[in-house]
Amino acid sequence: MKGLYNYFREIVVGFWSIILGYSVTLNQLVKPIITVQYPRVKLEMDPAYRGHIELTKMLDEGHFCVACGTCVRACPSDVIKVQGIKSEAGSGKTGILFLIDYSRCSLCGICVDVCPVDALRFSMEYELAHYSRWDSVIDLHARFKEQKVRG
Amino acid sequence: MDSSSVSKELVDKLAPIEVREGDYDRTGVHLDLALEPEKIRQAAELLLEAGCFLENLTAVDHVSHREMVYHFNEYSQPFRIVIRANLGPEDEIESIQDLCPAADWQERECFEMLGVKFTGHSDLRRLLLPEDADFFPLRKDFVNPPEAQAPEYHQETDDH
Amino acid sequence: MTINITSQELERRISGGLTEQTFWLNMGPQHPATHGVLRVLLHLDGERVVEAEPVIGYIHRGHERMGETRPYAQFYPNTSRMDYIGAMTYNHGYCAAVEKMASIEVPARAEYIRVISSELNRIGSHLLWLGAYLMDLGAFTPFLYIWDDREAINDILNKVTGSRLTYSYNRFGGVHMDVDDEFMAGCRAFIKRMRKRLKTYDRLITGNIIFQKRAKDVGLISPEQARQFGLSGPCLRASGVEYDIRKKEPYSVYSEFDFDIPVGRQGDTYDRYLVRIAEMEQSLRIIEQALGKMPDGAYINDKVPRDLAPDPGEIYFTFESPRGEVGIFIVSDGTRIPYRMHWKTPSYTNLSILAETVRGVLVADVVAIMGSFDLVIPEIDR
Amino acid sequence: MSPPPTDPNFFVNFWNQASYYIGPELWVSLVGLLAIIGFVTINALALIYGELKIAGHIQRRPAMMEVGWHGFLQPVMDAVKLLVKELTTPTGANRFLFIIAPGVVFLPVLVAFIVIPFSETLVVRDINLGLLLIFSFSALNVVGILIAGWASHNKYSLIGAMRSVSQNVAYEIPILLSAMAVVMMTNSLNLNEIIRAQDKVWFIIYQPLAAIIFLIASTAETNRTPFDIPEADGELVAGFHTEFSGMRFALFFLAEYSNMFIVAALFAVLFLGGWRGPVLPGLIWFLLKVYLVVFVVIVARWTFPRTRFDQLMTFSWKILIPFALFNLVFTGLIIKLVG
Repeated sequence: MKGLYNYFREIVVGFWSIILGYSVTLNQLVKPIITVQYPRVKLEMDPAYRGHIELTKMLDEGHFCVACGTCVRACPSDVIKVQGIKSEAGSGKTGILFLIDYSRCSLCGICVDVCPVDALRFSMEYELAHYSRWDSVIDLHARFKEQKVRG
Repeated sequence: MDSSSVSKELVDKLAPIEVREGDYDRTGVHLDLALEPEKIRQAAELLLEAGCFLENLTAVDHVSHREMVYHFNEYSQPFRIVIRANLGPEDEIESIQDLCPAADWQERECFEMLGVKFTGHSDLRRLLLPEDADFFPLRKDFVNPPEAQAPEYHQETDDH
Repeated sequence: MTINITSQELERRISGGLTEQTFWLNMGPQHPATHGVLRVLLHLDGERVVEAEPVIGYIHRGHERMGETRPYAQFYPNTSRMDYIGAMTYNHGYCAAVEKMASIEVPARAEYIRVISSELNRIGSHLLWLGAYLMDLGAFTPFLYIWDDREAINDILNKVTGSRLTYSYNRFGGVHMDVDDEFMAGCRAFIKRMRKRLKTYDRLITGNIIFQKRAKDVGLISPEQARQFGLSGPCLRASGVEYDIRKKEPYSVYSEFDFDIPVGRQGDTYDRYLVRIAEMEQSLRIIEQALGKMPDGAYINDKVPRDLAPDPGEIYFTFESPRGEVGIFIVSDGTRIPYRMHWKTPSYTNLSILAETVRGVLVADVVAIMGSFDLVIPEIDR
Repeated sequence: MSPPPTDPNFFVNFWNQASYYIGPELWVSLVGLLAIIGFVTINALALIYGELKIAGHIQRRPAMMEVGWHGFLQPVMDAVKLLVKELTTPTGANRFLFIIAPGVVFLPVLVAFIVIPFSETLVVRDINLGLLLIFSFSALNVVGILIAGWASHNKYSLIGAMRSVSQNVAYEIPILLSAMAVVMMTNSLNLNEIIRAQDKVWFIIYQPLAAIIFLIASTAETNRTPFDIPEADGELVAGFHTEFSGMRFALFFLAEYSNMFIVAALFAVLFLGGWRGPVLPGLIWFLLKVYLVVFVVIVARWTFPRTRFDQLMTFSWKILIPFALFNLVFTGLIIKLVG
């Protein structure tokens, strides 16, 4: 008798759960869409977003990098290559080459943390697909100049 | 059985080489026992019977010898007991796989990474590494093979 | 116990035809249900499993070796890559372990921020599990609903961490960036939204007759078995063992919050589902309390040296990731590079019980059971 | 060897003679066949579009939007893509069976369309055994699936095929039993007759239980989620059609969506009064009803998890068939008492 009761109970409860399921999906069916069509519509990146690194700008449109190499040593994945020359003033160096290999970067941000002169910051770049490995090597100085031209 | 009484029994029965009260706030261990490798199995048996579970099993390569480290813990009242044993030159120790299935895969991993041979293990094949691997990558004398080195940074490795 | 034959023999059997009563089926490493590169060899009699053997190691990257060749801070990004779904909890745990080792003070505010972000991450991980599990069972739609909620979590975390998956947000001695009122308001709004959504999931999934039939009494794990195999996390708690590192060995500031450890009754996949759903509710509770109690002050300890070199000694630190208990075993020899680093990850031990659990069940149940363990393959292979 | 026909009127005569023997039915059949092939294709494209759009909106996303207005031409582009794809045959497969399998699955579907009354007059052959013809030919479908799974030389395919066979055997019975209740009320297997019998009340009012059983069982018969265990993408990769590519795969697809249309059409005929309805012409009413049923089936796919194989069998043998039998007996009793 109990078995028979359970048999019918299961049918009724199961049927009701099916109706409930329908109610959820049909309810969602008439609600507005929440996705965006990516290449056509692009979302605003959050200011905190951490893309690959780039050089920060000084007031007089120069960069801060002194090619001390702290970031090179701190980087877990050997992403950074830096070269500098003795600056004309006589004291210290100025960076002339700053290469990053983005494909190996894990975006940990240690380089930004350790930089003694705050020469680095995170960029807002996120579309970084490329065809060759060489394309992932970015010359930050060239990028810096380009940005200056664009203003 | 309470874990403190187990620890007493352990100390009484096995006569450890060294007993240390662990500094829990710094090392996360309540009791630290150094044993002879032959007594490890007996100790594990005692602990498992008392309701402990095997938390972790690994080895440390001290270049001159390998040291086995077992962490046991308890569900009701955390009491972490670490038992350790210095292995001889053959790197052999008795398996505890049949006592505790949790040790099965951990022993296999320990074997392939550090070359510790677990005698009595029913299926001591390599687990994470390729089956034909003939090296022990977590030993201190292991050198990365040249093909495992990352490609030189500024080299142009254009694929097309 | 396990199938004690060589791989060549296995390959021969897999490629063999259907000439015998039983046959070998190769599930994975590319298979819709294995979520990554896990391979399970199934020895089938019709649709019943006679034996099963998981084959792992396809993406073994040697994190332990990496940990032994680079300084503590440089290994830190790796922790996100072990369990990319619960990356924040791994970041948190690793930082807490190293801080404990090197006796670094962490400001209270930083600890609260860490707890909030870890719990948000835990909810995100459980949500992703929910979607993937339902997809294993053949329901595709919940998978996209959970992305909606996960997106809300990611947006909140993105505002402070600047990243959406591998956060690298914690630093030794604190966190990378302070949180603002916008973050707090976002969290509060999320709690409200999530509680409503959990009700929707309840209507859509929990009571559904097909789901119940699929999940109940499948993949039973007794508490004794769970102990033998060293299970942890929701898989252990579903078997009725009340064991949660956050409660039993509280790290960070977890001891200051009031929350329950949800446990299951009989340890089937349905219990694992219920435990995870209940855990999401508990995580919401923790976040709510942490938001209320959030102290002012510094968010990072400035006095942490750049090159950490803890005193010689060793540590075994455990923390609760969304999948269970993670153990970090670090041996220091006093230099800036760890002498030995070992990670005991929960998915690794949880997977080891699979062969035992799936014996005698149907192929469809193998998928359901495997899904209910919440396996993250990079965490298994490390 | 006889010389070739020199009579310039040979072909005309031949045609006249053939028409004499076969009658104007030949014209109807030929035109009907072409119309059916056209309709099957368009129906499948429309259903694919509808299904993807409904799925998308259930999941709060717009689904395809790129080709044509709101992605309207996407199914066409997919069809073109499938047409130009390479036809692969796996090593070790039984080539002959592998090649004919999609045809065996697809052709019975075409036959079933012959007797479906789209409106009172719009039916290719209005035969007396229409219902029986549809049932018998849709049962052939499973032979094709078994051949496909067997010939693929793939264990996943074979498991899928085996599941499909046992599923079809189990679910034919409740379908027939529930349809039989309607047939008992109308005393006819002619679909148009059945519709005519519903001039006052639709049979869904008289036979709600049979309607529900028929809907569930026919969903299972067409291998749709939650009963799609022969395909079961989470377990069996893609089940019996794992190894099929290009047009062969497209034929399985066409068959699936056409089958969906057929069972929905049967449901509309048996329980919703077919082409009956006020104001609008019969064809519109018929299609409206059919696509309403299809909509219910599609939403089910995007709502529920998949049932397990043994539970599916249990469900049929322990719940559907007893209830259908009970319904049949009950109907007979009422007819005897009232009529």
